[in-house]
Amino acid sequence: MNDPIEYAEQRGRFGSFGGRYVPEPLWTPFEAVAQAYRDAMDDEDYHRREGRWRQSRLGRPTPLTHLGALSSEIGGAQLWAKREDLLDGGTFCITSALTQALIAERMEKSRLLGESATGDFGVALGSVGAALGLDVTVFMRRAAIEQERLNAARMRRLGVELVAVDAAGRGRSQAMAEALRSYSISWDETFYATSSLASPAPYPQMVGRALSVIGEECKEQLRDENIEVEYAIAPVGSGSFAAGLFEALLDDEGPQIIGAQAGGGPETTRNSASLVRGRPGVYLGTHSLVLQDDEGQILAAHAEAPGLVMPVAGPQHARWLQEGRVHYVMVDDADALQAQRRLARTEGIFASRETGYGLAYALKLAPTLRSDQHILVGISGTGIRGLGQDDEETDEGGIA
Amino acid sequence: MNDPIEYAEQRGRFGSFGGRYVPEPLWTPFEAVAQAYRDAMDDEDYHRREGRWRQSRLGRPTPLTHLGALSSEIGGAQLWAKREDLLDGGTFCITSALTQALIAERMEKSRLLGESATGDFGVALGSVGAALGLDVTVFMRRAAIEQERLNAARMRRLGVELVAVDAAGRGRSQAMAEALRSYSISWDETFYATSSLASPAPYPQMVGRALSVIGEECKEQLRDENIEVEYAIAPVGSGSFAAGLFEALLDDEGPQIIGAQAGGGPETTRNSASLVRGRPGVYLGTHSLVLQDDEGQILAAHAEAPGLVMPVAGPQHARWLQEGRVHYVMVDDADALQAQRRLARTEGIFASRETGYGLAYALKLAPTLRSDQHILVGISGTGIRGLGQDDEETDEGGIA
Amino acid sequence: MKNRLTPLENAFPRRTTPLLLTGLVAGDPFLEATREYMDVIVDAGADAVELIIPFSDPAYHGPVLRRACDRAMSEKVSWEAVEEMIADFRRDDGNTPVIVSTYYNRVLARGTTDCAQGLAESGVDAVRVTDLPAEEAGEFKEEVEGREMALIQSIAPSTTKERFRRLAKEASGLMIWTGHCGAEVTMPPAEFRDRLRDLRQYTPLPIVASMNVESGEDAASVAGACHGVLVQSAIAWLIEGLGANVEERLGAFVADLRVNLDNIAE
Amino acid sequence: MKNRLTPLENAFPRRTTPLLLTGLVAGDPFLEATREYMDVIVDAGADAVELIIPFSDPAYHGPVLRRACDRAMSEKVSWEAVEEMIADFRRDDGNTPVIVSTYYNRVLARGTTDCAQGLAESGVDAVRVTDLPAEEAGEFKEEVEGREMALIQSIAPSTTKERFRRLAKEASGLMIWTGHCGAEVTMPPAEFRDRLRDLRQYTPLPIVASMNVESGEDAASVAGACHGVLVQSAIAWLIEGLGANVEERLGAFVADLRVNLDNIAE
Ligand SMILES: Cc1ncc(COP(=O)(O)O)c(C=O)c1O
Ligand SMILES: Cc1ncc(COP(=O)(O)O)c(C=O)c1O
Repeated sequence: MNDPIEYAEQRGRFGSFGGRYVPEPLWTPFEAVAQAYRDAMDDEDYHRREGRWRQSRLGRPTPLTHLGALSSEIGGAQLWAKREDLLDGGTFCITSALTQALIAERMEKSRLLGESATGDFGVALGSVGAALGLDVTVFMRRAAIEQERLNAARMRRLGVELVAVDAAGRGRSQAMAEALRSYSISWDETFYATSSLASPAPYPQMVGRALSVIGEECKEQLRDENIEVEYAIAPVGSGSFAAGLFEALLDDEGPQIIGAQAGGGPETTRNSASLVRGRPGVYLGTHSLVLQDDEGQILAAHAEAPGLVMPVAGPQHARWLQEGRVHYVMVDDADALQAQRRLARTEGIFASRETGYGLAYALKLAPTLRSDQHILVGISGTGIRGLGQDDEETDEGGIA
Repeated sequence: MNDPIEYAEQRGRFGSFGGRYVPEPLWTPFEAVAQAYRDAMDDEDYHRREGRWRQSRLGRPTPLTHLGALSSEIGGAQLWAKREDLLDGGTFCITSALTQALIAERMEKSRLLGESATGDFGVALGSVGAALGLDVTVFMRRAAIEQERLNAARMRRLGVELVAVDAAGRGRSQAMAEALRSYSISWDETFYATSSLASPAPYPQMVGRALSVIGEECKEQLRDENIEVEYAIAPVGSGSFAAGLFEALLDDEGPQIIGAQAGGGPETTRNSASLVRGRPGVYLGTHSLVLQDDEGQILAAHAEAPGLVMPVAGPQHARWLQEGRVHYVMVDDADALQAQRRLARTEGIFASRETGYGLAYALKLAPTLRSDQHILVGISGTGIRGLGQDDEETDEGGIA
Repeated sequence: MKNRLTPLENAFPRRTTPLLLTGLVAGDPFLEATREYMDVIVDAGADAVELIIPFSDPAYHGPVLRRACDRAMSEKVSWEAVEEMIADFRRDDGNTPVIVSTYYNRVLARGTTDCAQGLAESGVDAVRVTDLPAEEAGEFKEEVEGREMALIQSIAPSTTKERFRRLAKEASGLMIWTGHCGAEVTMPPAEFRDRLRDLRQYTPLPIVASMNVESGEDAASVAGACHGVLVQSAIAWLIEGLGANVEERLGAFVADLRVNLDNIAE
Repeated sequence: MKNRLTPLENAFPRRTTPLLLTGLVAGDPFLEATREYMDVIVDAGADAVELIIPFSDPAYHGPVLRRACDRAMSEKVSWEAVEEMIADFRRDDGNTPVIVSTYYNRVLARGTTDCAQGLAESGVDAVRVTDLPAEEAGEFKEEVEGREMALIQSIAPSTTKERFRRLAKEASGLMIWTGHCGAEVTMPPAEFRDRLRDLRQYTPLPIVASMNVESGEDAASVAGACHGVLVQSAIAWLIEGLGANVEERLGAFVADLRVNLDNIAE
C-alpha cells in the first residue's frame, strides 16, 4: 500500500470504495480497458509518448501564478493559482482526454465515445481524437448543447459527432447513460472515455493518474519557488480536477487539503455536495458517496457551475474523506460567483465559475493566516465557456 | 548595425522606414514612452520581472507542436506549429500587452488606454491591467463590439471600460484615432498601448522586441528537436505577430521567411496586402508600406480575418521587404478558411482564422519538399473568438 | 457451496415449452394496478413475473422502461409496499415464480441483509440487480442465496466463453441473455443462435433471452435458440398506452406470446 | 539658415488687432463652393484662409472636420484642382495669405518637391502638415521654405518649454497652439493664459490658437492670451448645415468674430 495508485489499480478499489458496478454487457469491455491501461503503465514508451504530447501539444506544465494583487487586497496569506485554464481547450480536461485517447490507440480502437456535461470534455476529446486520427462521438444533453453554444460550435469545428440526449434535469448522468448504452453495442471498435471520476473501474484510476500530473507540477513549482503551502484547495464535482491537484500533495507532511463543493446557499437546500451531504452508495458504476434519499433514490444535484452538478464523487474522494486526509466543504453559489468575478477584476484572470467555489473558500481562509503563509488554489479552466450564454448580463457596466 | 533592434530603437527607424509621424500634442508623450522604454531595456530588474511574468502568468514558453497527422495527410515536409493560442487570453497579444503595461507601471501611469480591432488585444490589456492595478480603457468600433460579443463580454468581466467608436468600415484605424485623441488629453496619467505594429516610434520597436520572444522560443525549441526549418510562415496584418516570430529567425543561414497577407480572392481585388500591393507612405504615425491610391488616399483593407484588416504594416516589415529578407505573399480568403478548418479536423487545433492565411501557404509549399524537411507556421490564437458570431454555420454537420 | 435447488429452478423444468418471463415496473402507474397486472399476466400464461423496483436513474434500461420508472417514481414505491403486494400475490398464487429486479443502490440503501430478508419473507424467488456484476456481488449473493432465492446472472454478447463458464459455475436459477440495448438488438440472429447453442453446453440452467420482443413472432424466433424470452418493454409500452381496456390488451398480448412460444415446441 | 521673411510674416505685423485665421475644407461640399466661401470669409474680415486638403483618414481631426473631409473626399479633390482654385483666388486677392494644410501621406504621394513647387506656384504662403512633426520634417521643410513659404509649426499643452524653444528657433511664419482635441479644450483658461504669456517671450512669431472657437465671445476670450485664433470646425459646421443662405450666415459669423477680436484691441 505504499503507492495508493498502484494499490487501487490492482483491485479496482480505493479502500472500500470504487469497483466496477456495471451490467454484464459492459464488464468485459471495461476489463479490456483495464488490461490495456495496466499494460500501458508498464510500458516506458507509453509514458514517454504521453509526456511528449502533454508538453508539445497540450501546453504542460501549466504555470503556477502568484496572485499578488488579490493577496494584498484580501490581506493574510499569499494565494497561488495553478493555471489549468492555459491548457489547450481552456480546461484541465484535455489531460484526461489525452490519456484515454492514447489508451484507445493502443487498443486499436477507431473511435472515442464519451459524454460531456459542459462540452469542455467534448472539446478536449475532439482535439485529441482528431490529432490521433480517431473518430469522436460525444453525448450531451440537448439543453446543455443549446446553452453551451460555444463548446457545441467548437466540437463541430473539430469534426465531433455530437449526439443530443433528450433528458430532463441538469448534470451529466443522463448523457453518461446514453453514451454507455451506445458503447455497449459498439465497444468492439469504440473506446469509452469519460470526464467523470465517478465511473466504473478502471476509469477513476486511469483519470486520476492522468490528472495527477497537475499536482506533480505544483509540487515541483512550489519547490522552485521555495514555498510550502498551508492549504491546497480545488472545486469538486465528480472530483477529477481536484483529485489531479490533490494526489501528489497527500502527504502527512503536506498541506491541509480542501475540496470545495457547491453548497447552494441560504435560500436553498439544493447542492452538489456529495462528500458532505452524501451517503455511501453505488451510482454511475462506482461505490462512493452519493446524494440520495432514504430509499436509495438519487437526488438531483444543483450548482450554479454546470461542471459541478454531480450527485456522486469519484471513489478516491470517498476514501480520502473516510481517512480524514481531505476536508470537504460546502460553498455558497453566490460566494463562488463573487470570487470568480473578483479574480477577474483584481488579477485579470477570467476563470471558470467552477473555480470560484474553491477560490471563495480560499478568500475566507487567507485573512486568518500570516502574509508569509501560502494557499494553493486550482483554476480548472477559463470562464469563456459561460459567456456563450450569459452575455446579457450588463450589470457590470455597459459600453460608453 | 549589429543588432537591428538596438539600431532601430535609437533612431526610431528601420532603415528608411518607421519614425514618429504624429501631431505635436502626441510628440512629447511618446518621447517620454521612448525614454522609459530605453531605460527599461537597460534595467536588468525590468527584464527579470518581465521574464517572470511571462512564465508564471502568461504561460510562456508556448509549445512547438509537430503537426504529424496534417503533414502525412498533405505529404511532403513536416509541419510544426508555434502555439500562441495557448497563451493566457488565447492569442499572442498578451505578450505585447504585458510589456506595455510594465512600461506604464514604470512611468507611474494609472491607466492603460488602447484600441482593439477584434477585442483580443483589449482582453489582453484588461488582464495585465487588472493584475498590475491599472485602469484600462479600450476603444473599439461599435460594429466590432457587436460582432465580437465574446471578447466584449470578457473585457467587461475584467473591468475594462469599453468605448464604442462609431465609424464606418472595418479595421482598426478609426478606433486607433479615437484612442489617440483621447490620449492626447489624458497622457499625464495614461499610457497609450497598441496592438498594431504600424504605430509611431517607439511602439514598433517596443512591440517588436516584446514579441520577439516568440521566435526566440522557436529557435530554442527547434534546436531541442534537432531540426532546421526551411520555411517560417506567419500571417501579417499590422505584422506584430509575424515580426515576433520572424525576428530571431532572420539570419543568412536561417529559413526562408514568409509573411502571408490576405489577398482577397478570384472574385475580388480587395485585400489587406500592404506589403504586396502597398506603396511607401505615412499612415498611423509610421513610414511604411501603405495601401493607397495615386492621390495618397488610404484604401480600405479587406480580409475575412478581422485581425488582418489593416492597410499598413509595421515599418520593420517594409524594411525586410526592401532588403529581401522576408518574402510577402497574398493568400486567398477561401484558402485560408479551408486551411483553418483542416487544422481543426486533422490536428484538433482550432486556430484563429488569421492563422489560416499562413497555414494555407504552408500547405501549398509542403508537397514540394521532402519529408525530412520542415516548415514552421505560427498559430496566432484560438478560433474561439470567431464562434461568437458565426455559430449559425451549420453546414458542417448538425446535431444527431 | 450454495444451495442450487431454489424454488425457481424447481419451477421451470416441469415445462417442455419455452419459458415466458414478463416484466412489470412496480408502481406503474400505481401499485394496485401492478398487482392486478400480475394476475392478468399469469392468467394469460406467463411462467414468471419480474417486478422492476423503480430507481431514480435506471441508466441501463431503454427509454420505454425509463419512462415507466419515472411514472412509478412519483408513487414513491417503498420496499415494504412492494413486499406487501408480493405477499398478497403469493396468497393467491403459490407457484408462479416472482423475480425482483432493481439497481444496487436501492439494495444498499436498505442494507443487503434487510433487503434479502424482506424479499425472502414476502415470497420472492429470485433477485436481479442490473448494475451488480458477479465480481461485486459477493456479500449480497450470500444473503440472497442463503435465503433460498436465486441471484440471477446476466450474460451478454460481450461475455467471453471463458467468462461465461466462470459465471455459469456460480449461477443459480436461470441466466438472462441481455441481447439488446434499450431498443437495438445487439447481435444478428444467426450469430445469436450459434452463440447460444455454444453456451448452452456449459450450463444446466435455462438461458432466457431479453431481446426486445414485441410480438408473438419475435418471441418464437428468439426462443428457438434458447430456453425462453423475457419481455419487459413491450409490456410497459402497453401500460403506457393505458385506455379503458388496458388489462384486456395486456392479457391478449401475453396470451399471444404464450401461443407462439408453445407452437415452436410442437 | 532659412529665409524667415516669408510673405506670411510680412503680412501680419501690419495689423494691431488679433489675427483671425479661418479654415475651409477644400471641396466641401465642392470646389467651386469653397472658392466662393474664400471670398465671403475674406470680405467678412478674415486675415488668412487655411485650406484643408481632404485626406481619407483625418485621424487627428475632430468629428466635424472629419465629416467635412468625408464630404470633400467624394469630390476626389486633386492637388491640381486645389492649386487652380488658389491661383484663381490669387488673381482677385494678392494679399490675404493662404495656408494649405493636409496629412503627410498626401504630400508623399505627390512627391515633396512637386508638392512644394505646385503650391508655391499657385500662390500659397504657408503649409501645415498635421502629422509631420519637426523631427520628421527635414526634407519637406527645405522644399517649402526654399520656395518662400512657411512650414507652420504647431505647439500643444504637452510641449515642454525646452522643446518649445527648440521648435521656435526653427519655426517660420507663425505658430499654432493646438489647444483642443476634436471638441474638448485641453487646458483650463487660466493655465492657458499663463502658458502663452510664458511662451511668447521666446519667439517673435505670432502664436495663433486653435481652441474650438464657436462664437465671437470665445474668440475674444482666447485671443486675449495670444495673437489670434484659428477657426475651423465652427465654419465646417456652418457649411454642413447648408440651407439657402449659407454664404450669408458664413459672412455674418466671420464678421462677428472680427468685431469681437477688434474690440479687445481697443
Ligand atoms: C471548468 C471545469 N471545472 C471543474 C469541473 C469539475 O470537474 P470534476 O467533475 O472533475 O470535479 C468541470 C467539469 O466539467 C469543468 O468543466
Ligand atoms: C488572432 C490574431 N491573429 C493575427 C492578428 C494580426 O496581428 P498583426 O496585426 O499583429 O499582424 C491578430 C490581430 O488582432 C489576431 O487577433
